Amino acid sequence: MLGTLLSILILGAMISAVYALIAIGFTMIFGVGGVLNLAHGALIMLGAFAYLGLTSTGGMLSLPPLVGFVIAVAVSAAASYAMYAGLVQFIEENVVITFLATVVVALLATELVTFWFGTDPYQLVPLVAGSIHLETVGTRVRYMELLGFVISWIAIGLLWYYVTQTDEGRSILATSMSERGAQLTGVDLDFVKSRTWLIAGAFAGIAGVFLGSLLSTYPEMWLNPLAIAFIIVVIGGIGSIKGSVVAAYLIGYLETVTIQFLGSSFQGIFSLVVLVVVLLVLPQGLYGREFVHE
Amino acid sequence: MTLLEIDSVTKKFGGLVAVDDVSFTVDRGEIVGLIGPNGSGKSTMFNCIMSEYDVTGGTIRFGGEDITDYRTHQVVNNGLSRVSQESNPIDALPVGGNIKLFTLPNSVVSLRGGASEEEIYQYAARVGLESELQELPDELPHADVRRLEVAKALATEPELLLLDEPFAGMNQQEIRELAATFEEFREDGITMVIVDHNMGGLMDLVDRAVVLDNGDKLMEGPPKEVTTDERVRKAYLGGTEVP
Amino acid sequence: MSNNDNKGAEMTNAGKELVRRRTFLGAAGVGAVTTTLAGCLGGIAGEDDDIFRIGHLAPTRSQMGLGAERSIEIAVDEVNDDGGILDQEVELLSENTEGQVDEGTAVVESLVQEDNVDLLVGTFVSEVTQGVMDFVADRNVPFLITGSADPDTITEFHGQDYEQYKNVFRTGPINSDLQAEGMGQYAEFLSDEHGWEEFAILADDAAWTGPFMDRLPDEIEERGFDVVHTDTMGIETDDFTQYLDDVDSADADAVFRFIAHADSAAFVSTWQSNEYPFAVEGINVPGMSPAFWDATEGACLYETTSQSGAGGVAELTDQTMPFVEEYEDRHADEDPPSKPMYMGFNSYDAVHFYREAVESAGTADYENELDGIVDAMLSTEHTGAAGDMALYDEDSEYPNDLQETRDEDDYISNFPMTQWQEGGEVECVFPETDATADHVAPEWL
Amino acid sequence: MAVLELEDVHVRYGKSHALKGVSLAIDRGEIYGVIGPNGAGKTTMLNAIAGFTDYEGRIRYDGTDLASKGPQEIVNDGLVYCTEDRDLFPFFSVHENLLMGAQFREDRDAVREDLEMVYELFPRLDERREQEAETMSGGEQQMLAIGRALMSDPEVLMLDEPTLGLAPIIIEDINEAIERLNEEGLTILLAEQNSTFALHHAERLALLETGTIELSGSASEFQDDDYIRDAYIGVH
Amino acid sequence: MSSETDRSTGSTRVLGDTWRSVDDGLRSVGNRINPVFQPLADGYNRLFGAYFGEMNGLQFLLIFGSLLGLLTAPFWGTFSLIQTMTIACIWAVFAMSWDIQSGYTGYISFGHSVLSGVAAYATAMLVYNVDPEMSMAITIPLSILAALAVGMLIALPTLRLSGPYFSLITFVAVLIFYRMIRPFSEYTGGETGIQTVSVFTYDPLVRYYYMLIPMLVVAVALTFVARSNIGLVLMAIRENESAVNAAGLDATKFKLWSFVLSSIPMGIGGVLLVHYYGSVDPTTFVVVDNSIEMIAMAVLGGMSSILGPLGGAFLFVMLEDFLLEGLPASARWTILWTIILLVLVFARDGLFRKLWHALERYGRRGETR
Repeated sequence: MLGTLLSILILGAMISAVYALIAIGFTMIFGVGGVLNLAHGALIMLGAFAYLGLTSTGGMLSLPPLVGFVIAVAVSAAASYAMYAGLVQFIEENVVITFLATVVVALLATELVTFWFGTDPYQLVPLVAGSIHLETVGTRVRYMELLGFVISWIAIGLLWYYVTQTDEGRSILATSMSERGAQLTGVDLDFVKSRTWLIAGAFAGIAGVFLGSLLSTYPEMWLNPLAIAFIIVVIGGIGSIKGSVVAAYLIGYLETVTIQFLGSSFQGIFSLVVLVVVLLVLPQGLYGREFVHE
Repeated sequence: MTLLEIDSVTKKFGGLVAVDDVSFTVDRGEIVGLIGPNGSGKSTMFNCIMSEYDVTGGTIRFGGEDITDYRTHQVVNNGLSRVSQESNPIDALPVGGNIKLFTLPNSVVSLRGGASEEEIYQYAARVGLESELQELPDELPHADVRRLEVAKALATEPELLLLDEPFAGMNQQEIRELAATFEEFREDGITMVIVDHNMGGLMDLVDRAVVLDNGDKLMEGPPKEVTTDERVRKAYLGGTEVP
Repeated sequence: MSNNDNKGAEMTNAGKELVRRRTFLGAAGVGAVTTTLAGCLGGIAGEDDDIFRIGHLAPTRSQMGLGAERSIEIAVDEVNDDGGILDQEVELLSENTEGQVDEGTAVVESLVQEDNVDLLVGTFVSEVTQGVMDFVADRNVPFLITGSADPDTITEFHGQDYEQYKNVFRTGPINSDLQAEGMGQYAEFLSDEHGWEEFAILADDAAWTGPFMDRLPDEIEERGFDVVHTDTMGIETDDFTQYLDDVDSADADAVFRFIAHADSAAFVSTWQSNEYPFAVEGINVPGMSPAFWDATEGACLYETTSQSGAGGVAELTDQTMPFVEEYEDRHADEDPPSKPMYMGFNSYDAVHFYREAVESAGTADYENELDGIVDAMLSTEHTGAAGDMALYDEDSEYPNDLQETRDEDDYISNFPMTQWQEGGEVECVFPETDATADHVAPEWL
Repeated sequence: MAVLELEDVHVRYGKSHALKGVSLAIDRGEIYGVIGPNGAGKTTMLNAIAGFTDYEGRIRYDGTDLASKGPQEIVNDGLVYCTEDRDLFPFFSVHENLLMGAQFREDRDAVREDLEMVYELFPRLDERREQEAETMSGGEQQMLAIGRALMSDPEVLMLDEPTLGLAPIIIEDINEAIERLNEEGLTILLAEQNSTFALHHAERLALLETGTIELSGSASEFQDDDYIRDAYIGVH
Repeated sequence: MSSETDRSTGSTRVLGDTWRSVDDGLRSVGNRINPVFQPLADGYNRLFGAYFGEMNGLQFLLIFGSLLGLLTAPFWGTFSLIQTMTIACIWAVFAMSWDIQSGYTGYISFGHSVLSGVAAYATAMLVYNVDPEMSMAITIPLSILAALAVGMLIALPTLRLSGPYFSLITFVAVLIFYRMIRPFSEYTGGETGIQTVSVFTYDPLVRYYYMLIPMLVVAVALTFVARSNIGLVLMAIRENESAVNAAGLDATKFKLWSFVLSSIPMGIGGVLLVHYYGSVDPTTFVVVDNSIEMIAMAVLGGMSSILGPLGGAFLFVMLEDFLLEGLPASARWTILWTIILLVLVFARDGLFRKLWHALERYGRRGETR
């Protein structure tokens, strides 16, 4: 029993770290621009496929994994920015249209990737191979999972430093609180939004490479992570980075426990039920803030 | 005879007390001015009466009935209507359609209810909009949009009309016309509460004024009394020497 | 063919184009016309011509479906080179079912109603197969199932009302009940080879794995081994660590896993990078793809799967290699799959099998002489690329279903096991009569 | 010498004509008051200057046309706007809000000095450095808004209704601050419904009604005007 | 208008000229056709104008020409076309049902495939679990009721939520329903579904009318509702919910009602679909893609117009299953989604509303000259 608990503790932490990366990007874009970016998942997929195309041993480039990783993250970030600059900024004043357009972009991206890579799954070359056998706990942890955990926290830490300790980063937080206030202090909204989409895209790209390596890489690989990101973001409080991190671990552990004790048939259902309950009891989520009226 | 009774109403937003234990009454047939500097809690008070906000404490009675916990549409159907400070017509509907919306019965099975064209014409005519019925709101000049707001409120056949800064953005000529319209309403038996931050234009129209300052009721009384009151002067002038 | 005389010779040559252009009422044929507008439009009725049309159904976006499509093209070309079916030229109409019921239903209907196909071959996903069964039974078009192995497809249909479904046959693969027995025999083989006696079973939480979950534990235990752990995996599952941990803590020597969904790549990858101390055996549908080695970056080394045709690496009959080589010649430089895959073998064999049957019956006129065709089907014995083929008869447990073949050890031989071995080579490892290499245990064991 | 000039500025929202040809010239170092009732177009005018609203006509600051500049450029040029809604960052502390005002300034020493200046100007803010803006009273928020604007090192400060909804005692503080800032050379454009407040500070004023400047002149001219006395000073 | 042309460069002026000449051409064609149908349209307007809105000759031609086309399709269409149109009828029911709720109120639901899915599953599960011989006279009403009940179950807690939260939760509702199918596979048939539902008929001609007629009934009924006070209120909720309350109308009640109005035809569509295929399974009936496709159809035609989504559904299904049929699936979908994206960005009102307004313009000018 103790072994089971420990193994849940470890496995949950690994997957939660990746969830957190996805949710943070999603929540930042909502916080800063008010855009619910349903194409966020597609960026995850894009990161994984970019890495696949760059590094696969049977492929044309077969770059070293680390180089591929860096480029894949850059590709996701660039795609995210392109989506803002090429589409969203022209329609963002209409929430419904933007919302629907991002869904369509996600589906479009999926079809394009399907066109090139087909629907069958791929496995990525791991950044680091091998694993540790934790005999007493009764589980094994791949180095790749550990690396994901570490990189997730490094990324979160850097982001935290950026948005709280630098003027440039703080202006992102400031914009999420008051767009007009930011403009009044000389902040260029376009610049802030561009950076936000870049960061969100990069985070999605990192998550994509890890999800693609730990799980597998196929055109519809984004659907579940996106659904999980929704749940996390709503539970954590939409727009709150801290909320995303906390809720990511909450949901990550919930899923792990569900699989362990109820079986995977119930995977997902539990999180969804928790989500509904949170929305009904605590509509603004754990760290969402209720703004003063007027 | 008391129509509206505000009894110790308090409204807090988080730590901010927007309306603090305010009481006053409005009699049938009166026009009452609710005045005070901007931010003194007038609009909040209206929002509490209309149940746009839940009050933090106190009771609101209308025609003897406790309407504190009613929902907005119930308040309206009870005979209260409000013209808000911001004009928010539905841009996709012409003036006539905007008025018609306010005459519809609150029934999901009523497919063809609501005012007839003739009745809608009458509502519009009472504020002088009868020739603009087919126009879309965003094609109207500002003063007409304000008139449309009044016509919409009128279309709910209210006993008591709450008017929130009805004269905002109008020139003196337009203000005089609208004030005359309100006088006509009074003759039709409609009771009115008018919010304005500016006492000047209002004092000829109102029978009585209630002054709010910083969420507190400062005083109430006939216009003359109010305008000469020292506390009111101080509230308005903010301690600045009167030049 | 019944209305052949009505049409001029020049029209028959126009073939499919002609059919496409006619309006609905013309093309819908007797069914629609008689029930509704017989009186006023009686002159127009379904027509036929001198071309024998085969409708092929597969999810051709996936490698499995594409392989099947390419394979049946080869079969059709071979038949045409050899004089066609009953002297009629054979035309192949290949449709993509997307693996979905709605798409499958739509294409089957238009093949039957509009194109007047004489034979349907294919369907990979059980839902699709079962979704079109009623319609196909209603229209009596002979239908040879070549992709889905669910026994229900026979027992729940033919078993309930043979007369209704007698035009539907499965010419491959053998159904999963029989596959389960084969898997039990394979456990015996593994025990002989490596001394493994404790087995675990993990299966997709899906209908097709039902027979394995129901029968395989008994098959294993009957042979004196232990089943130390069984579990089902939700098909939304993409993280297999916990499942593999459980197998590990049950101290299994090998796990039989039955997996068909996309994440099977993640399954082997997790197993391989964590070097779990047990072998991975059973059925892995994506693992049948020749591209699986590349797709998993070699993580599939040592894993096995059973499949019709043994991945085209073993000479199962004298038909096998010529077919595989023809396939490789044609598609060497194209998209994967580079080999036919199991449905390809079955689709290829289905055409030759049907040809042999109707030629012995002397007719392919299913509208009038279905019973003759059915009798011929049930009495045909054919040597296909995937093995020797014969069907069970009406009174057996699985009417119209492919019979298993057995070798001298009584091992089922027409659903062989293949293993990914060093360098990305697929080898047939069981049964031993067809084996191209020994079964290899993972080096970390 | 005019530091800010408006020349025949029109603003339209759909068919409604909110600003109908306003021309103004504000001299360096003066306090210029714009008074008028609610909805007269005061805020619209400030929004146009600050780059938040499209307009026709010409607005020049320091001799350069502002038409092509976005709000952020205008702020960074030294024309700083303190809005009626204050637009603070509710979950930032007082200190962080103030720092946001100075984020684009290179000279960090000057920023530190200005910070001390603001805290000295508004001791209430000094006492509440770590408090979140959201939790402060209206008057404190107004001080913070002015303080944040000051941190951008403005040459011209536009204040929209700085006394809105404030207690008299707070208005006193703001009074003092405005006077001190002006003494130190800051040009202030003040829009107010509270005519008395505006009259008290401004050297020159304009009366805006329904989008048109009905009257402009010196403070003393305004005080003597009957129309103004009746309609706007209000207290009979 | 004049200021725009003043500022335009040479190339846009050429484009403008081209457009003007096309415009003139269309107008003169409109002028010639409109008077021919105007008398018919006038007759229609006198009888039904008050209930369904008035139209000019060109618009009359579009509506009644399309109606005539639909009713007579088997006499001129090919088999594939009819088959496609049969499916399009069902999807049109979905798109219109989605529209009366989401398009009108602005509360965008991503969960409508649950409603049709529930109806279809109700039919199949009654037959599968209760009584294989159960008559359609019982299963159909029960299934529609089931859709209604689930519609209420979704609507009651979620309609309190504002826009994006509402959409997310309805999205999640699909996932919950989808994932519940498997753990209860004993009753639901799991991922392979239930195959024992009877089809209405395999006769493609009869089946076409089985689908067409309910679709037309739903179209007429929903158009009637949408053009009534109810439609007015629902639209007002989208534009300004607080104004609706201020008008003395209970916005919450009307939002709920929109779900009722939507759930019932969704239920009808679900029943049609299950009897079309004779089976249910999660991927054909429930997946969130279905909901997104409904939305895409409504967007294509024009949200909040009922007939727009109807047209959108036909256009969408025609493109997917008929016009682009020869292309590989991913190319087909790429083209479809690109079209939808372009419509979202450049023609938010939808293609059919644009067409409708164009006809109004060309028809009206013909009259005045």
